[in-house]
Parts: sequence; structure tokens; C-alpha cells
Amino acid sequence: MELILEKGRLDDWIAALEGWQAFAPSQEDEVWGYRPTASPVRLDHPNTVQPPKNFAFPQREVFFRFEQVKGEPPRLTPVEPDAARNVVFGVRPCDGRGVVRMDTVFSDHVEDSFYLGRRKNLAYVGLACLKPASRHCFCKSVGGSPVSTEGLDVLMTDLGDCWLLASATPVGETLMQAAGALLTEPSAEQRMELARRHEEALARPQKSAVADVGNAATRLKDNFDSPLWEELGKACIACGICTYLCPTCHCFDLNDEVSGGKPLRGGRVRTWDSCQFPDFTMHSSGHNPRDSLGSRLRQRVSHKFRYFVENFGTPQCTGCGRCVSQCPVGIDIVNVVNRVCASV
Amino acid sequence: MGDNIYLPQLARVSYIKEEVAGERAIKTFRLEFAEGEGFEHECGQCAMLSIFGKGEAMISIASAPHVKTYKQFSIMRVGRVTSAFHELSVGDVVGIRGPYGNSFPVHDWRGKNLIFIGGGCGLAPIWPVIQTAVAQREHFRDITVFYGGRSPRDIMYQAELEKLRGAADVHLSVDKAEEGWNAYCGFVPANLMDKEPSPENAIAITCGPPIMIKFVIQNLRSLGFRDEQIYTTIENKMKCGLGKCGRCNVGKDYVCVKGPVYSWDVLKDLPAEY
Amino acid sequence: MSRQGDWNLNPMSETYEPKIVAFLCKWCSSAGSDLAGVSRIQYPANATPITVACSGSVSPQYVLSAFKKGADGVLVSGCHIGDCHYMEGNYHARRKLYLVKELLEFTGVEPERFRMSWVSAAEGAKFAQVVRDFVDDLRPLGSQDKMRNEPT
Amino acid sequence: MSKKRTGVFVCHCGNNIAATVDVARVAQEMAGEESVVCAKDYVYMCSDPGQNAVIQAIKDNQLDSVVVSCCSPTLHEKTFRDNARAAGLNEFTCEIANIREQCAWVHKDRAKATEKAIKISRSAVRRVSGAKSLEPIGIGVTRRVLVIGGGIAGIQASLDLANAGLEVVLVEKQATLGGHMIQLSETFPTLDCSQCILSPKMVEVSRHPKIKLMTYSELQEVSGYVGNFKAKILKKPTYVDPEKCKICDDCSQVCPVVVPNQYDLNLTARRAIHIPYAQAIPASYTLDIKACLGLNPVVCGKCKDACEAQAINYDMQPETVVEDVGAIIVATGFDLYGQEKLGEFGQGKIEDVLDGLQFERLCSASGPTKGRILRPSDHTEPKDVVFIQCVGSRDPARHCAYCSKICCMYTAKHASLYKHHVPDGRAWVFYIDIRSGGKGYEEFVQRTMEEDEAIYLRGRVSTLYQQNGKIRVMGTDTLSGENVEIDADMVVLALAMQPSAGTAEAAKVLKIGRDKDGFLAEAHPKLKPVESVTVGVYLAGTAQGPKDIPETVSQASAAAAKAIILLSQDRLTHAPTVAQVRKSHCTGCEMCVDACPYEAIHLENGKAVVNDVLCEGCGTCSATCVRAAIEVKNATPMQMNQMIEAVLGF
Amino acid sequence: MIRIEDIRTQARDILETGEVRAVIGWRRGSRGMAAEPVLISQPEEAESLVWDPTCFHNLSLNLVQERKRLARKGMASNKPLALVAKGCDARSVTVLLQENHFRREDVYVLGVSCEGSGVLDERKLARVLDGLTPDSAAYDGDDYVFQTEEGEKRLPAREVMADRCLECRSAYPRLNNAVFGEEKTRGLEAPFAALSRFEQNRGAERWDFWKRQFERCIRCFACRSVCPLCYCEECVVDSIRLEVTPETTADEKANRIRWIERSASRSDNFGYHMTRALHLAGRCIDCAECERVCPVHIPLRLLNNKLEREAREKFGYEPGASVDLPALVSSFRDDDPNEFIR
Repeated sequence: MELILEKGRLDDWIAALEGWQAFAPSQEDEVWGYRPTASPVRLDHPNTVQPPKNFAFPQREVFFRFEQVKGEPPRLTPVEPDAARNVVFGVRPCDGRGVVRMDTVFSDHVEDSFYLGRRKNLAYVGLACLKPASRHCFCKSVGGSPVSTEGLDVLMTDLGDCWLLASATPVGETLMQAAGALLTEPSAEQRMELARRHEEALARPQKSAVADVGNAATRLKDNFDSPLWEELGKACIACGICTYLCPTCHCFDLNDEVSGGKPLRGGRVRTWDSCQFPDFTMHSSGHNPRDSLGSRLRQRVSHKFRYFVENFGTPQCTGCGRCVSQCPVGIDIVNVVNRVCASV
Repeated sequence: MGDNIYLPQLARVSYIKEEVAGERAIKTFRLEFAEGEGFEHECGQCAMLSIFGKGEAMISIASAPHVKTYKQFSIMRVGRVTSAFHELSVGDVVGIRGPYGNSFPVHDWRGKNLIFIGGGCGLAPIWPVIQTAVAQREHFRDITVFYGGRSPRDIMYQAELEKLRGAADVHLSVDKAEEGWNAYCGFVPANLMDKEPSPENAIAITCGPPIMIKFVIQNLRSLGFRDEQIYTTIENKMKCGLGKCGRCNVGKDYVCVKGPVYSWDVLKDLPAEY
Repeated sequence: MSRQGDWNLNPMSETYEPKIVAFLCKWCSSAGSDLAGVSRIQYPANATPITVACSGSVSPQYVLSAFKKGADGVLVSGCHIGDCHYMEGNYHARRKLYLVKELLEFTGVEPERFRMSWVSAAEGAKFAQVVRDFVDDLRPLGSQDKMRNEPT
Repeated sequence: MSKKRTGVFVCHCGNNIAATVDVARVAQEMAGEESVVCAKDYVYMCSDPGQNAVIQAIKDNQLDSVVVSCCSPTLHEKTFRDNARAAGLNEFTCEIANIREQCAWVHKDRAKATEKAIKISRSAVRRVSGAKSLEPIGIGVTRRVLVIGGGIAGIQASLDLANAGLEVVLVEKQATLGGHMIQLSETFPTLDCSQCILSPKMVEVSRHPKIKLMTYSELQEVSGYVGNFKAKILKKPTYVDPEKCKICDDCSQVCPVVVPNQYDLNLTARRAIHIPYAQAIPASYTLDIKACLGLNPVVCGKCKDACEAQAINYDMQPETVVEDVGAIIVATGFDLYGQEKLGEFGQGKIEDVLDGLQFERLCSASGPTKGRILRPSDHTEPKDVVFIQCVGSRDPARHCAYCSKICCMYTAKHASLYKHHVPDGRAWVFYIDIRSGGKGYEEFVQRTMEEDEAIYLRGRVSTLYQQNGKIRVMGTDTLSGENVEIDADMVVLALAMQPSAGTAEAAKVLKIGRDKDGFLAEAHPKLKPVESVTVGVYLAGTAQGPKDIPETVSQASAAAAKAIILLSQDRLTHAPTVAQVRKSHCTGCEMCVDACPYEAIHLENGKAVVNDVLCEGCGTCSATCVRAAIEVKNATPMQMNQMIEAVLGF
Repeated sequence: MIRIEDIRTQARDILETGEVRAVIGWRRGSRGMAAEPVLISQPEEAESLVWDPTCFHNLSLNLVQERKRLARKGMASNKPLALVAKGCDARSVTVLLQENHFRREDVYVLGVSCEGSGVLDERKLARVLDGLTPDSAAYDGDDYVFQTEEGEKRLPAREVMADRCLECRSAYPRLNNAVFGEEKTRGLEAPFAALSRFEQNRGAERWDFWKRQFERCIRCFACRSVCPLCYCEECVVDSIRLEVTPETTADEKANRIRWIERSASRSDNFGYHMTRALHLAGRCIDCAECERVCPVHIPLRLLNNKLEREAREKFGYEPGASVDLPALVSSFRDDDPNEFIR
């Protein structure tokens, strides 16, 4: 389904989405992030600081609550994931592809009821990147494209005075149908314009590119013991920026948070975690399988470009460039992959 | 909600035995599901045990699958959760979810000689295999158990090991000689070399401290064991047990799913990040 | 999110009782509060004492932790300057906790929520007055929601 | 650490607690605590049956920790800790929850008081659940005492200590014992001769087998702690061997250098080689190296030539000795307030304006005038002598705020002595008020006024100046309201006592506090008047505050007694609730080292190390460390955290 | 003006003579215009060193990291490490020396006096350039000069300079083994100007502001990771750095206090940032790296500045002024503020 929305009517469409809570990028203290929509929604944002992964995989999530009176068995109360229906506007295609990768992880082997519980109530309305959202974009080199609909329910393309909305899933169609008369059939010129703009976007070079993503997994395997890892990892300060801002990083921690002692009361809480944190893999004994900065950088990069490929046939990285642009010390995953893969 | 994969079942502690005292104390616990059937498991699988308010810890199940009334765990006191376990009394109720991970292909080993090599608390993960083999004694040929601790006081399952003697060759050892110790003195890998088990139609299963495993595998190979004849288990820090939290990741594997049991020919190709 | 357990009720309701953690040094302020007791000087029951060796041992972490766990007010009371049983502990307390107080105020936490006092072993009446004043000052502020953990 | 088995015992204290607090409910709530295996209430926990019940419950329930919710720990902490010990528990796993003074007695609302009592009790339960068994720290002791200062205070303390059988090291900065007291002529109120009563004691000191006398020596450094101090003492060379010196004075006769004699407050002169006064102890000459032309026979060498006993040794070197002692008594004495600071009284530049000690020398038979009172300027007998009290004292705006305490008395004595020497002279005394508390003191002042006819004028002197060979004193008599002008022949200022220069040095070396006026600070103004804040260091005499001779002697004996009590034990014990370092967390930043009031922490191989004996467990280090690398045993952050939670209803 | 050649020559010399083991400096980054930290150990690598307004990083962090790296490998350093240090960086080296984290002889400071050039605030620049992404930045004595796809852009330094540089209190690295540039500080703004502006807000407004900040924090710990003074192996407030040595007992691990949970809740974030600020009181020397790296733009510098100014005004304490001073919180003065105590 491809339909036209006048530029000025976006808010009306959002208003027409009954039963959906809408989110779109906005700025708070100059930080671009997905927040409940406030009129007018403009969709003129660069890459948001964080990808929209919070919607299905919030940074903090309670799985169940427990209560235990001394001498009695504990009582557990499961928590159900928030059932609100959320629609997120302005999602870049790289982040859309990130959603797919997250879906893969949380459905593989056993289904994560919390992730999927949220996910099934989530819709993503994407925004085609007619020009790169940042100088660090490299989606094309990792199998993506600035107009990809992967993971998105609708893709919006800016045609100058109007948006062209293309549905990519049945949910997307539902969303568009809710707009009713707001949406009109595109003209032939508009269709041609769309094609032209998409082609242009695809042709536009990105400043950054993974050299040979197809062979990256093999090359990374070959160079697992390369001294380059320690060399490149030396600059790393072991913060969580690259992983917390990544649309596909899913590692987490589970802890009991206690909020009362008479009776014992609390909950089991999932919080994000990062393989870049020093104690992420540390055993209780103090033994740490990945105890150096280099080994942790290797883990992150290998996971994105090798392990995920080995398991699911595609790189996990979607080329959004956040880990590059936000790294405090300028570690560039593209550079790392290219250098390691190129080394002998 | 039935599909809350992180929600533990409740289990009651029915038995506690202090195996080893001291700073690295080990206690054995038997847990009985508080309601319902609980779950079945296979040799080598683990379960995530909870003490509410403290957290969870992945512990290998030390009872054999044919034991239906309880699940046994031998837990060394190392951190927050395991310390809380050591404070439990019989009758206390804890959380348990599982079973997690793969298992030893015990069925495939029928007709073979089984050689178990354990050290310290590494006897627990292979104990279900030993128990299974003994229970199905007719299906296996020779069963040999090598097991050692730092001192006689660090030997766990002492009574059980004695009971085993009829069904299996048991070779115990302690690291340093001590009065009253009549068996072998020295490290487990050395005891292994001392007894020189034959690789002929044999499977070697080893578990213990990483450094011990390293030398055991070295020694087994020098005795002529092929990589696929050697099995071990690896332990990594785990939080979810479900292949999601990313913590136990070694190469492409999540140990909680693809492990903990590995044959050496598979394991040797994984990064040594465990 | 619903409030559980010991959390305060509606801040402005008449049943609202500010919860105060009172760190009292053993030698002066705790002794002073003992004297208030011996003299049967009545004061509100809102402040629960934790006796410490010296006000100098009260780590800023304790103060923050108390607020995080739902204290409406935190009192640290020690010996008058010059009278510290450990000579200088209260000087250290004063400097460190001044920084805590400043920082709380800076972030917009009501400055009335953190209080320090010097109460000697002879000042039973003063101790009672310090608690009375503190409770009076806290009451209109209502319950402390800024730093408090929401129960899980 | 396995889970604690705690017993909680809630006391009704008759109706003292039970009237306001629902004690049964407190016990019941405590029973619900994780670690509590028995919780009881009883009408009088501290009664014999109550205590026995605690002991029995400990045994019956195999308790390993106890909380008693009752009155203030100052009252019965010891009682119940003793019970705990009697039942086989470590006393440090017994805690008191004060629900009487801090709860039942100060609240009326039963519900609220009960809630608070529960919180207090619960926090004690949580605290005790993290408590470790601790053993008191034992310290061996050196049964020797260092006495600093050889005035009457030091002499008295040394003799008391030595006579009690302890070894004493007595260090005196000057070349002789005696301090200021030996400079005095007579002493009030009995007017007995100062030298006569002091000299025998000095001789006794010098001959006492238990006393090691070190004159002309200075304390340089003290390390260690109670029972085990190490004192580094510098022995300055006198260049005269006291063993050989025959005090024949041949050396002094030939010495070409003449300098003022401080012993006589510069009213006389002496040679570079000298003996302060004839009865000096040790009886030996001292070569004042600052005044001497040089220790080189080529330059001078006259004294060495003159000495037949060959007692003079120019090669004598300063010597540092280290003495091990178990206790230290500081008796560093006083100086008089400096005349140079008194602009209105001539800044010390008017020859016939004297201070009290100078006047003492004039009165003394062994003094510069052989006991005749003569004006230093022209050696005439003064006929009008003005004595001014409170000079430099009781004047917070300009000088010392405190009352120097003995000036009233010594002025009365001076006036009286003057009148005895010069019966036809007039003694004028300006005073603010007369403070004559002491046995026979008031009578003495009255005698001075009435029998000796000293003229007492209540008022201050605004200024004085020299005029026509006299000193014009401008004062006010506030009783008559008139200005008084006196042309005096001599003026004697009753200057305030202030701590001696050596006091500040000693305080620094010993790391003991001083008060705002610079006097040594006692550990408690009422109950520990002779103890310093550092355990094992005691105070005596005027270094601690202005006082007269009898008071000084009493305090010296008291300090000696304290030291004797301390050292009468074979081993000292120290509370084990001291700081401990978590080595793995310590980065060696030294913040705790700087913050510790007791200098109990130092670095070893880049990690903080606590000296258990010096540590008093105040916890300042723990609150200072940003790395949580140091904590006080049984008051750990973990326990504090638990208590905070308990108080907030967790 | 500072000539990069001088720095390179000095770096080459001390590497050649073997006076130092390595030099930590900045080189051209692979990521746009920004320089990046580099540790060089070969004299010829000195050529890669740069000095421009994108040298924001406080390289004393790399000094700390290198020390940790060596310690983990069980390697002791027998020669000093050199670092290029701006005035602020040199002050943090001073604090590290003050806290015995290094011995003076283990550090060779190649001081650079910024001479008023300061460093760039990338966020301010982004606001001004509106989408243009420069490839390089330079300082010509007055202006910052950027090379962009649309050619050279020239901006008055004042407009895009980092606040901390505008308010710089001492641009001259007093602690140094060699120094480049002259001792001149162009105080474009008064010290603590941003802080003073913020303090115009009343209590409720302040809370609204901080509430927003604390709710936005994602607890990536970049602020802590980038701080050269957060060198503890284990952090009091969080478990991501856990110190377990062979001596660590099970008890210790079991009883580790969780002052602050891992949850990025407002309360926990508040606790985290307050604790961090307090732990840096008297130690923070205002390199403002924490604020620069924060991906969600929490103005952390305000918190640290607040305590720094209190330390200066109320306690007469200047962080990073002297190696020999005791720490702010392990010392006191008789006339410390007392009026707040009742």
C-alpha cells in the first residue's frame, strides 16, 4: 500500500491512530530521543542519541515480585509486560533492521515473553534517509540501505511537499487505514519522484564503509589472536556507550532489588548490561575470561560481525554509526573491522 | 502468566550436608519441588537457583535423572547467592528454574569404558553421569573414577565414593601428603598418569578447576585419547540461562544453551574465553 | 506505582509524619538525648537515633542512602567544635557534610531536609528542641520523593 | 559467616518503658526478624532473674548474639555484655537498644513510641547480625616514665614515680633543675624560702637511683603509643664534664665574655662559661656555646687552660638518645607575658619597671642585690613602689582573656616583702579585684594591707612614663572615683602566666592538643584534668593552666599516680573496635592517614595500615575514604546500611 | 603560538634517548575532525602527534589506564611515561601524584599552555554549523578555522569554545618537565560563569532541571570511565568494577553493599551522580571530560564546579594546586563554615 500524506497533516494522522500511543523524535536539552508526540511532529531529526530499542527492551524491567515472611515460603507475583500499543515514528531504516535482529535474539531458542509481549504491541513507522543521518552512517556496507523497510511497518519518504507512505506489514496497513481520507493515492509523478529519490539515496556515497562484510566473519575468525585487538582496544575506556546506544545490543543483567525487609519484599529486575564493562564475564572466583580491553573490544566486534553471522547468517550491526559518533575516545567499529580483516 | 521464562518454581530444601568446611566451603542440598511435578533433567544440565532478595546462581544438577524425588546440588560458597544458600536450613524454600544447557550423551556411550576425572567441587557436574552409569551398570564396561582434593578434608561425597567401589574403580588423591591418607598423594592429572587408563573404547569425562582440566586433557592426549573421546564441562558467569543475556557467550555459543558439556574436539575450536 | 509498606501517606494529610534518621555521636549528642530522657523532656517521635562513635564517621554515603531509602529528613548531631571526644572528628564531619548539604540544595532538594547540630551531653533540652524544630520544618514539605527509590 | 542466631530481650523497666511502649509487641516484631531465634520481654531485665534469664536463653537457644532493648547503654551495656560473656558469647556480639531515655521517656503517644522502639530495636538486631566476635587488643608496657620539665612539677612527679619503683627519665631544657620556683625568694602565704624547700628535692632527684636526669636536653621526637613510647632526646653539649667539675669557678674567672644572666632575669651578668647559680643541679659548669668566642684554643681557650680538674672538653658533641617509656608527663611550665607587648607600660624599656620574677630576684638573698631591694637603674632604695595587677591578663581585647590566678597573691607577697625590706617605703597596689581563694590566702592579703600597710587602689593604670628620674604612674581609684598619679621609684608588673615556649614544642612533638590560650588541653576539664587526649600522656603544672605551687605539686602527684596506675598493669588492653583496611580496595591515597586524629594510620607498600593500639575507632577514616577501603570493626558501612534500612522501616 | 613541531621534536628526543618509555599524545582521529589519544613508543611515531582545538581528552586518563594495563600483565615500569598535558590535564596529574597513584619520577609532563586557544565544544559547533561536518579544526590566535565540505569556516573561538576553557582558571601547566607555549590565559569569561548562570534558578526550578537530567541518564558510566580520578578498581556505587583478589573472602563478596542499584532509575541515578560529585570534591580539576562524553548531555560539570567553588571559597582549597597538600576532605580549618549547624 502506497499513499500520500500532505506535510501538514502528519499530526492529524497521529491523532487518528486510536488506541495507539505515538512517539516521535524530539529534543530535550538538545538530546534527540523518542518521546510522546507533541504537535507539530516534524521528522527533521538527525539520528536519535538512542535507538528505539527501549520500547521493546526497556533499560529496566521487573520480571516478578517476591514477598517473604520469616518462616514462610516466598510468594511470587509475576509481572506482565506493559500491554500499551505504541507506535514509533521517524525510525531510521538502520534502526528498523536493528529491531529485526533484536526479534531474532529474543525469539531464538526460547521466546522471551517480556520482549515479545511488548514487541507485538509495537509498530515502527520508518523514515527513509534521503541523505545520511550522520557522517558515521555505514548501513549500506553492512547489507542495509537508507530506504530499507526491514523491521518497519511503514516507511515514510519525504517528497518535498508531502510524504509518501509505504506499508511493509499488515500492521502498517492498519495504521495507514486508520488515516482514512487523510491519505490519498499517489500520482504517477509522485511515484516516479519516490523512485528517483530512493535511487539517489542508494547512490549517495556514505563516508564510512565496512570493506568486505561478506568475508568479515572468516577474517575475524582467522585473526582472533591478532595483536591488533589489544592495540586497538588500548584506547577503550570501558564505558557502556557503544553497547547502550546500539540498536542491536541485548545483553542484560538480572538482580534482586529489595524494597522492604519486614516482610522481605522486592523484585527481580532486568537491566541493560554491557560486554564492555570489566566485570561482565567475571566469575565469582575473580577469574575473568575477558579481562582486557582488547578482548572485550574483540567480543563486541566479533559478536556483531562473526558470531551473529555464524548463528543467523547476517551481521548484527546495522551501520547506524552511533557507537562511532558517541565513543568518547573515537573507537570506530568500521575502522576496527577493516583493520583486523585486512591484517594478515 | 505461564510463559514468564524468568519466573522460578519454588522448591523446599529437604536435606543439607556439609561436604567441605572452611573458606571454600561446600554444602550439598536436596531440593524438592514445592508444588507440581517440577522438571526432568539429563546428566550435565544445570538449574538456576534463587534466593529471593539475593539473586540467582547457575548450579549444575548433581543428582541423576532417574532420581525423581529431589534435585541435588553441591554448592561452594563463593558469593552473594551461594553464601545465602549456606545459611539455609532444611524446610526453607528457594526458587529454581531449568533445566538449562545440553547434556552428556550417556546413551551413546553404552558399551564403552568410562573414565571420570574430577577435582574439588568438579565432582558434582559429573556425579549424575557416574550415578547413571552405575545404575545401568550392565550397559557399560569398566567404570573408573579419579577424584582428588587439596586435602582429605576437601574430598566431597566421601561416603558415596566408598559405596561406589563395588561398581567402579575409585582412585582418590590429595595434593599434599597427610597422615592417615593411604591413597595417592599428588595432583589429579599425575594420579591419572600413574594409573595410565587405556584409551581403547573409552570415554574420558573430566571436570574441575580450569588448570586441572588443562593438564588432564594434556595427559589424556598423551595417553592416546582422541579429542572426541574427551568430554568436559565449562562454566561461565550466567544470568538468564536462556541464551539472551549474553554473559556466557563463548564464540558463537551461549554456554547456557550449547554447553555446558563439550567434547574436546568441539571445545578446542572455540575461543578460550571461559 | 503504588506505595507499599512504610511509605508515607499523603504528604499534606494530617497523618503525615516525617521520618527522620538521626545520626548521633555517642559522646555528646546521644548522651544529650539521654539527658532529655532523664529530664523527661517531650519531643516528637519522628527521629529515630542511630548512635555512632563520632559525627566524623558519618559518611556522606549514609546520608544519601537514608534519603534514597525514604527518609524525609536526616540529622547529624555531634559534639560542639572543640569538644570532640576524638579531638577533630566533628571538624571533618562539618566539612564533608557541608558539601553534602550544598550539593543537595544545589540540585533543588529542599535544604531543610538535611540538618546538622552540635548538642553536648548537657544539652538535653537543646536536643529535644532540635528534633522539634526539624519536625516542624519538615512537616510542610511533605514526604520526600525526590531522592527516594520507588519500591520495585 | 553463617546466619546469626540472635536473642532479643525487651525490658519493661517496671513501668518506665512499658507505660509508653508496648514491649510485648516490640518482642513480637523482633521475633519476625530473619536472624532472631528468641525474643522475650521481662519486667526488669537488669534484675538478677532478668540477667539469669538472658544467660539461660543464650545457652538454651545456642544464641551467638544478643540485643537488649532497655535503657541507655551507658547504664547497662556492661551488665549485659558481662552476661553474654558469662554465657560463653563474645561480648561484642551484644548490643543495647536504648528504648527508655531515647524513646519511652520522651514520648507520650503509645503507638508512636512503640513504633520507634521497634525501629530502634530492629536497627540493633541488624547491627548485631553483622557483628563479629572481637578480642581486646593486648599491649605490653615499658615500666618507665618520661617527665618533660625539671621545675617543681617535674621534680615532684619524678620523685613520686621513682619512689613508687618506676624508672624515670627527667628531661630539662636548662642546664639545671629548678624551673621558675628556684628563682623565687619566698613563697606565699607562709613566706618560706623557696630555695630552702626546693633544693633538697632537687638533690634527691639527682641522687635517686631510679631517676635518669637529663639536663640541657631537649625532646625531639616521640613515636609509639601508650605503654610503648619511644622518645628521642637531644643532649646538648655543656663542654664540661660534670663528674670532673669541682665548681671552683676558675674558668668563669678567666672567661672574657660577659653576657646577661637569665637566671637573674638579666639583672646581672655572667660569663660564657657559667653555673646558673651556686646550688644548681647538676653541680657543674656549662659553656654557653652561643656566647663563647669559639671552641678553639687558638681563639681563646682560657677556661680550658684554667681548669685544673681538666673538666672542660671542647670536643663534646650533641648526642641523641632514644628512651623507651610507657608513659609521659608533660610539665613544661610557664613564661611571663612579654613586657614588650605592653605599650602603656613602657614596653619593657624602662629599667625600673620590673616584672614579678625580676622583683623576686631583687628580694632574694642570693639575688643580684643580695636581698636588698634596690633600683636597677641607680641602685638606690625605692621609696614608692607601684605594683600593678592583671597586667596582660583579663583583657580579651588586647592581651590574654584569662585570669592568671596567682598574681593577686604574689603581688600581695611582693608588697609585703617590700615593706619588710623598706619599712618606710610605700607600696601601692593597683588591682581590679582580689582573688585570694586558698588556704590562708585571704588572711595573707589582709595582713599585707593591714599590718604591712600596703596601699590598695581598686583601679587600672592607664599609662606610665619616666619623668625626672621617677616613673609617673597614671591610674584611677575607682572607689574614690579619682585619678591617681604617683611618682614611683619602681613599678612591678604582675604579668600573666602564659604557657612556656617549650610547651608549644612539646605539644607538637606529642601531638596533644592545646586550648585557645596555648595551655595544654586536658582530656576532660572536670573528670580527666591531668590526662591529655593522648592516652599515656599526662599533664602537670603551669603548662596546663596558671596555678600556684601547692596546686602544681598536687597535680604533679596526680599525674604521677595516673602513670603509676597505668604502668601497674602487666599488659594494657585496648578496645578492639578499631579500623581495619580492606587491602584489595586501598589505593594508598593517604586520605585516611591525613584525616586520622591519632596518627594511627600509615602506608606500607602503598597500602594503609592501622596501628590497632593508636586507633580509637572514631571512624573518621572510614567516612573519608572514597574507596570504602577502611572501616571500623563492628561499625562497618554494611552494618550502618542495615541500621539505616531498619530505621526507615525496611 | 605553540608549534606542533616543537612538541614532536621533544617527544622524539625523549623517546630516542630512552628517557621515557612512551609518550601519550593526540593524533589525527579516524572519526572526523576530532583528535584521538595515542600512546607512541617509537621516535618516528612522534610525527603523528597533533595539537589543535579538538585535543579535548585529558590524557592523564591514559596514564592511569596504561598503569593498570601494565599491572594486569604484572609488568613494572622502569621508565617514566610521558604525556602531553594542557593546564587542566597537568592539574589532574598533580592530584594523581597527591594521591600517590604515581611517583613524580614515573611521569614526564610535556606541558602545553593553551594560550587561550582552549578546546572546542562539539555541541556548540554543531549548533552553529547546522549539519556541516568539518574535517579539521585549527586555532589561528583569534578564531577557530574549520575545513568543511563547503570550504573553510571561520568562527570566533569564543562562540564554540568549551565552557571550561572560556572559564579557564589556569591554562599553564605548572607541573611539567618541559613546557610549550607561554603563560598567558585569556579569561574570556569569569571562572564558574556557567555555574553562576545556573544558580540564578530557584530551588524548584533547579529540581525540575536536575530531575530531567537524572531521568535521562542511561548509566553507561562514560562519565566515570573517562575520569582520570575514578581510578578505583571497584566503584563504591556500582558493581561494574568489582575487585576480587585471591584474598577476597566469600563473606566480603556476599556482603558487598549495594548503595545504588543497577537500575537507571531517577533515584539511583541521583545517588550515583551525587556520590560521584562528592567523591570528586577537592579532586576534580575541571577537565569536564565527563560532561563532554555524556551521550545524553547531562551537564555534570555543574555538579563538580559547584563543589570546586565551595572548596575554594569556603575552605580555601584549590584542587590540583599542590602535590603535598592533604585532600580537601581529609583536612579542615577552624573557620570552616559553621553557621549551617544549629
